[in-house]
Amino acid sequence: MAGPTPYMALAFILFVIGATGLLTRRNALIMFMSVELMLNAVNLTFVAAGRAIGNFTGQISVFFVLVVAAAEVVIGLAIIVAVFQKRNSASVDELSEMKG
Amino acid sequence: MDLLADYLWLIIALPLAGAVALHFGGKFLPEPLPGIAAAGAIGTAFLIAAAAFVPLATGDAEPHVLMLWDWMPGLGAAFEIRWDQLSALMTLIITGVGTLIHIYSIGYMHGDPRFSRFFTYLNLFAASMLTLVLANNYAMMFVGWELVGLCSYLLISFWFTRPSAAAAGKKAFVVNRIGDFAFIVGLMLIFTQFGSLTMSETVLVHPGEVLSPGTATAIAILFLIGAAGKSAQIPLYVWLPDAMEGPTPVSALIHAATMVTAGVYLIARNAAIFELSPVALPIVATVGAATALVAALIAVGQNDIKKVLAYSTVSQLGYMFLAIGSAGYVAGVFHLMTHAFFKALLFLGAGSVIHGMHEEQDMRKMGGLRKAMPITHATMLVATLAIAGIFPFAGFFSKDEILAAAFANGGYYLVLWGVGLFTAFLTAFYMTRQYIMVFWGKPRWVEGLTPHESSLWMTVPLMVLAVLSAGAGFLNTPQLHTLEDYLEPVFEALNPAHLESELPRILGMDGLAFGLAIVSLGVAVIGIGSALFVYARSS
Amino acid sequence: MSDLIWSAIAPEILLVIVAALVLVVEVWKRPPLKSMALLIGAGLAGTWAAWFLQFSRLQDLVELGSPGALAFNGMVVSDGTSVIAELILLVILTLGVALAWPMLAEIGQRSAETLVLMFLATSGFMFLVASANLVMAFIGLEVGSISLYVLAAVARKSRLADEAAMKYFLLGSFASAVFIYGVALLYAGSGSVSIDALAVFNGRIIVSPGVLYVSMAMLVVGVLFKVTAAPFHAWAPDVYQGSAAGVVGFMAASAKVGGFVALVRIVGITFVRFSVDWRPALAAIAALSIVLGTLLALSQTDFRRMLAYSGVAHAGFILVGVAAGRSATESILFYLAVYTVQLVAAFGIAAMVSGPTSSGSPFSSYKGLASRSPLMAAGLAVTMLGMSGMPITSGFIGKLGVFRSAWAQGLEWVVVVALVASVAAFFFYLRVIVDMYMRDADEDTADVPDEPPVAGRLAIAVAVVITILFGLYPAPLLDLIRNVVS
Amino acid sequence: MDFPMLSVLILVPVLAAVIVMVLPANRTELHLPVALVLSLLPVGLAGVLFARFESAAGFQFVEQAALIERWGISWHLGIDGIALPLILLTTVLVPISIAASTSIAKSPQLFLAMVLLLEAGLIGVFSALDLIVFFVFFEAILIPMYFIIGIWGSENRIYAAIKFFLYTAFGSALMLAGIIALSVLQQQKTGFASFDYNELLTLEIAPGTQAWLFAVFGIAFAIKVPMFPVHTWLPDAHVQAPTAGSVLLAGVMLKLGTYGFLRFNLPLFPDAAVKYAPVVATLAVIGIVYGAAVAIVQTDLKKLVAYSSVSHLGFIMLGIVAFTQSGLDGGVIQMVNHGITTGALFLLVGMLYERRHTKLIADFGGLQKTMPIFAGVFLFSTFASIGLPGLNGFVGEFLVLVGSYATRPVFAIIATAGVVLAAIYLLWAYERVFTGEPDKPENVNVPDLNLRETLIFVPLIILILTLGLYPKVLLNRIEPSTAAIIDRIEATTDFVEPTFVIGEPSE
Repeated sequence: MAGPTPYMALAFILFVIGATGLLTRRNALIMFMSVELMLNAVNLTFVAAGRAIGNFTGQISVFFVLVVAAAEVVIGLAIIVAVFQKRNSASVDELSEMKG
Repeated sequence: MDLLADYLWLIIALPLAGAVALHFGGKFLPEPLPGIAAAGAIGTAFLIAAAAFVPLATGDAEPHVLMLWDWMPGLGAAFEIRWDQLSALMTLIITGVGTLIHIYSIGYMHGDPRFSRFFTYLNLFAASMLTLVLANNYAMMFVGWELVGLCSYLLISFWFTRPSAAAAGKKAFVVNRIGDFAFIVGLMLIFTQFGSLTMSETVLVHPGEVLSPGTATAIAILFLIGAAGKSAQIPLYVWLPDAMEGPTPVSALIHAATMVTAGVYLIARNAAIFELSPVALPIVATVGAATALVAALIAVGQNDIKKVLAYSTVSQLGYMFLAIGSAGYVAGVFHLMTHAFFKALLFLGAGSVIHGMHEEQDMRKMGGLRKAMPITHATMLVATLAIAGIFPFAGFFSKDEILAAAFANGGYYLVLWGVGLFTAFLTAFYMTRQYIMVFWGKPRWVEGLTPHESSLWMTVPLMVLAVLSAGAGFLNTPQLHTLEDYLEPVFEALNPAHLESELPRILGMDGLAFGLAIVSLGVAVIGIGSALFVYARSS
Repeated sequence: MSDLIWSAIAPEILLVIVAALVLVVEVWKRPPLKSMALLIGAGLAGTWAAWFLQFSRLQDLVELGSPGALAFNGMVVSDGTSVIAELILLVILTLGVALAWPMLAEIGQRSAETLVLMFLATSGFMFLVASANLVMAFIGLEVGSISLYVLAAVARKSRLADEAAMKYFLLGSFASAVFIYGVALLYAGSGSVSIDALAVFNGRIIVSPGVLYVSMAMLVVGVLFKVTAAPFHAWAPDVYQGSAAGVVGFMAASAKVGGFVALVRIVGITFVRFSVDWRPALAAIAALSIVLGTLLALSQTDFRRMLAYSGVAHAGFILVGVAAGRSATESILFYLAVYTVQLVAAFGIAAMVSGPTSSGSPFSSYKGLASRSPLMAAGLAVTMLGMSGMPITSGFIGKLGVFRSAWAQGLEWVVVVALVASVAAFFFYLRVIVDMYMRDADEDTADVPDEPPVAGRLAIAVAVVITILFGLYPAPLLDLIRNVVS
Repeated sequence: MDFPMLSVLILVPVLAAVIVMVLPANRTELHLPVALVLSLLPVGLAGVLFARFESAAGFQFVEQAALIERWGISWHLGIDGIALPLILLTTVLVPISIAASTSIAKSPQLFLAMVLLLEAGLIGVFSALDLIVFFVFFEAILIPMYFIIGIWGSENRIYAAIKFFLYTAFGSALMLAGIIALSVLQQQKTGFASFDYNELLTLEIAPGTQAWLFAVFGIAFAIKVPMFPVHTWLPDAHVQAPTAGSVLLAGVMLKLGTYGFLRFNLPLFPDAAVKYAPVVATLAVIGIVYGAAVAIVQTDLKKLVAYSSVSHLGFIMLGIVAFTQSGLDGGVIQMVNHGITTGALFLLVGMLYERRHTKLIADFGGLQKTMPIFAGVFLFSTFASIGLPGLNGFVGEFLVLVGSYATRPVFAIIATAGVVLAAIYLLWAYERVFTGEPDKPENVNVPDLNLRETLIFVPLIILILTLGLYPKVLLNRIEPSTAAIIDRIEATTDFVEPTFVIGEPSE
């Protein structure tokens, strides 16, 4: 059986993709999805490492992360919807009334 | 035996108290009370000084130092009074002439809205000058030194609403300060060398125990610059002519009896240090001679009655410097005294003229005043003869001694003697010129002016001074050297090694002294004669 | 497991319970705000009592020579750091509620939610500061952060509030993701997510040692985002300006306390073996934060943005202490205590000046405040001086402690940079004072009520007392901290 | 411990400030009298200090209590002969400043409270023997002064206040680095932390370290003094400050710098002090001449007095780095003297401003005729400032000059030139303002000093004369302390104070 390295490498790639997406995209929804991607990369890392190490900490942790992610989804979507209602757009570029 | 020894401080305190009292209370007193009070204060000081002077002069009392209080202990600076022959003599001159000037001022300042303030300043001035000469401590001396500067500032700019008066006062103070700069540096040197600012025996008599000749030269030069500031020597004389902006009694006080003599006094007091230096005395003499000549030359061309006297003062101070630079200390002090008499007289006389002419100062607009102002005329004549050096008036003796002292040193000093002689000629010339322009010839007054003789307040001091100007010379004739004997304790230890010959006391014994006297008298006569020739004819 | 020490999490639990109660009561009775105050007051009092319970237990432990106790199977720890941090959070919450009250009255039905969120956020951050396990820490962090995202948007009338919430949410979740990825990598490296994972590490590295370094960087960066250290501060000005005025002080302060205590634990316990590696990096970040925060604060025209940038600089100052290592812990806690209280008060006064639901608080509103409301002006002036680190204020003592430790640890250059920057910082702190005291009101100036409401006065008084009293005589607070933090 | 005199002395003005603040705001007629009466209490206390002070080296009225024990910070107060005169000066100048502040219209309570707080801070600075306590007071007094300038100043007050604040705060920041470094050094050498002055005195610091510590302390104090070239805040601050602010700023606050040099730079870093004294002396002399030269060309009367301070403070610095008894004594006493005379001058300029609403010299002229008493007091103060012997200014300057001549003759001689320049700029100003006919119509009817204003000057004039004629009252108390500083420098470096013994030739 292959070691954890390939899984972790994949997780790393996912995480970087997520981070890049968050930092470069301008649509709030896509940015939000990027966060989710990052969290899932974390989950993958936990699981892969946990399996290699042989304790359950990693897998248990995943549950917590999932729960937190779910909470974030709720709040995040609510905020995005609220913004969208007011401005008919979910682009962060339009969220630039504050400067300084 | 000397009951007054512990009360000498009163000499300073009385005029000072007068100043303070008049400053705060003077404006409540009607004229002439403030003036009388002020004159009383300084007159009493004169009496005390005289009473303390008598035992000193007769040898019943020794010179002594009266410690008043510690000032800056770290520097050995204290308020201590030195009562010796020199300071006693100076005190008498200051208080004596000062009293006369005070009295005179009562008449002169009549009607001035700041009548009492004027006497405040006069009293303060006298106190300052007395502080200067009575100090036994360089720091205290500097107090007086600066305070006379302050008072000259206050008095010269007394009529402060005249911008020229205010500027002249400031100029006097600032130029004096330049001299003070050197004086302070000199004091620093004194302190670093002697470790104290007290005028101990070491400093005054045997500075050679501590000082190297080089350091002595440095101190001497610095003191000379300081003295030049106060005594209006080249190049710091510029303030004095401007200072004529002050009321005329001020000119008499500052330029005859007190402030300007401070420099002479300083050098005489520190003669030992000057003698230690190989070059200091010749420099002093040269500065003196040069000043005497230059000022006399300028005086010839003046038309303002006070300006003539101002430059004459500068010139005569040059004489005193020449005397001291020639190690003729007694001659210098002697001339200081006689000059105090006749120059005070001249200024006060001029003041009387100005007063009588209703503030006219231009001699070209005078003339023929001898009838209108007989007393002034007579006293002025005495003074003119005295300053010109005509036997037997006071100036003759003192000037003669100076020239003799210069001559006696020989060598380079012969040049200075020549200069002095020529200056004597000039002095006689311009003084006669002034006398003629003011008192003889046809009146050239402005229309409608009626000159009048001054009040008794003014004429009495004139007469007293005239007597002194006429007779004071006999204090120290070549045969009758009273003053010389009196001052001997102060100067006896001095013996400038680098000056060629002995001091010419013995000159009196042989014909040379007599010859010199004849020469200087002759020069004076020629001066008077040429002035008569030039001016008496034209008027 | 016999280590169910409930007292260790008593305040947190109570806060959650009160929050739940409030929600229930709100839905059930819709009571007026005044009655709600009773419940909230009781809840706060209870939480304070719980904290005292926890504190006295800890004192007993300390007297027995123990630094603290692990509880719940090593999930939470009750030690000096956590107890003091919880105290600070509790003070912030109390002041925050008091200062938010005018806003609650204005936003009507959402007032209960606001209170709930504040309670929950506090409980989250309390869990964070008490966590002995990094996953636990993550949960605490998220409970706190997510509550704050919502709080930012609570004044929904303002367009800027939405914008602030959105930005806060996106960058906040990004930071959380980074943080938890760091935890995952640490787990991959050491096989444990305990906060002392590396301290008890047996040497078996699952992947490669490099993973630990990446993990360290991730954990630290994740927290640095939360505490607005440069260069991870970009969100802070917009959020502090745009969020609902009444709660923004609470938001800023509580997040900072939580974040910094977490950071202290992470670098001081988890990565203590690597201190040679992280110390220069942290020092550099500290210096960057100080310089950048100060420079950017100089050019602001809005008071709240200025406070945000000054917060960046303050993050730098505290990081100087973090970089100095464990010896600075007590100074950091002192610093946090006084700074966050001042921060809450400053934002609170801003809310009174510009309105409880306003977005932003331009400097022009402060002109002539001293003559219109001397109390508020004096409070704000004291607060500003405290933040600037002026001696006689506690801000000075805080800075002094931090700098002292850093200097002794060889970080002289950072201290010098910090000192110079703190002089430049006077510019913007004094600017407010200038506007309040030395200029007169003009047409730009907002209308301000003559005197602040009672709660506001109370909050100002607390801030002033803490600033001045602990500035002149800091011993009580320092002793309190020192007695439990060994 | 004995009765904590110094703490009480610090506390009384604070309480006074509180009392003034809680007076009813609408009873404006009460504010100033109450503040004035309360501000007389410290004068009495300081008088007790003065009377019970023994002329001996070492600190007296010492009190010590731990503040932050583990950091080594303690409430350690005590005064020696250097601090005592400055405390006296502070307590005397405060009531005078208050009495001169009747024209403050905008929130007078706050103003009076600020002045009183300033007083507390100043007393604290001069009595602190713990470096942190010192630093706290040193910095804290910026706040009231900042408010005084910024709120009650003239047109450009905000600019001046901020400039003043930042300049001095910058210096203090550097000094704080030095203080921290000292305590860290102490901890490394002895194992326990301390900011205590006496403890730190026992440290042996390597010359290299001394050099930079001297520099950071020195810069902080030099800004406060202010020495050339960091003096530029001073004219602005003075010109903009209200009268009381100027008086206290020039009278006392500037002395913090010179005091700091004496208290810290010399004893703590003797090696560096000896090494860098020429640098300090050079700057001091430049300050003397430069300050005077710039004062000459000023068109604003207040600015002129401000620049004269630059010049006068140069003398003090010169005296301090002379390392001779007279130099140090002169420096200390000149601090007091400058406070009195410049205080008087600022009061006068302020009163003139109240009457004419201008400070430009060109706007005046002939005022001696319209206000003779005023002119007299002005002239008196002017001469005190010029250094007329018999008045106080002379004593300090003269001691400094003679004292520094012993070790630095060239500097002393150049500095003496400042004496001449002082006469020029001050008398010229007097001439332009007071003499001549009052040709401008607005100068014809300027009211002279009233009774209150005259009374303000009475204590100052008495002090000017007393210190001018009998400075021993202070010198006695100053000397042991300054001697101790020189002893310390001699003990730790190879510097030897030149001695002057009568009869022995010295080079």
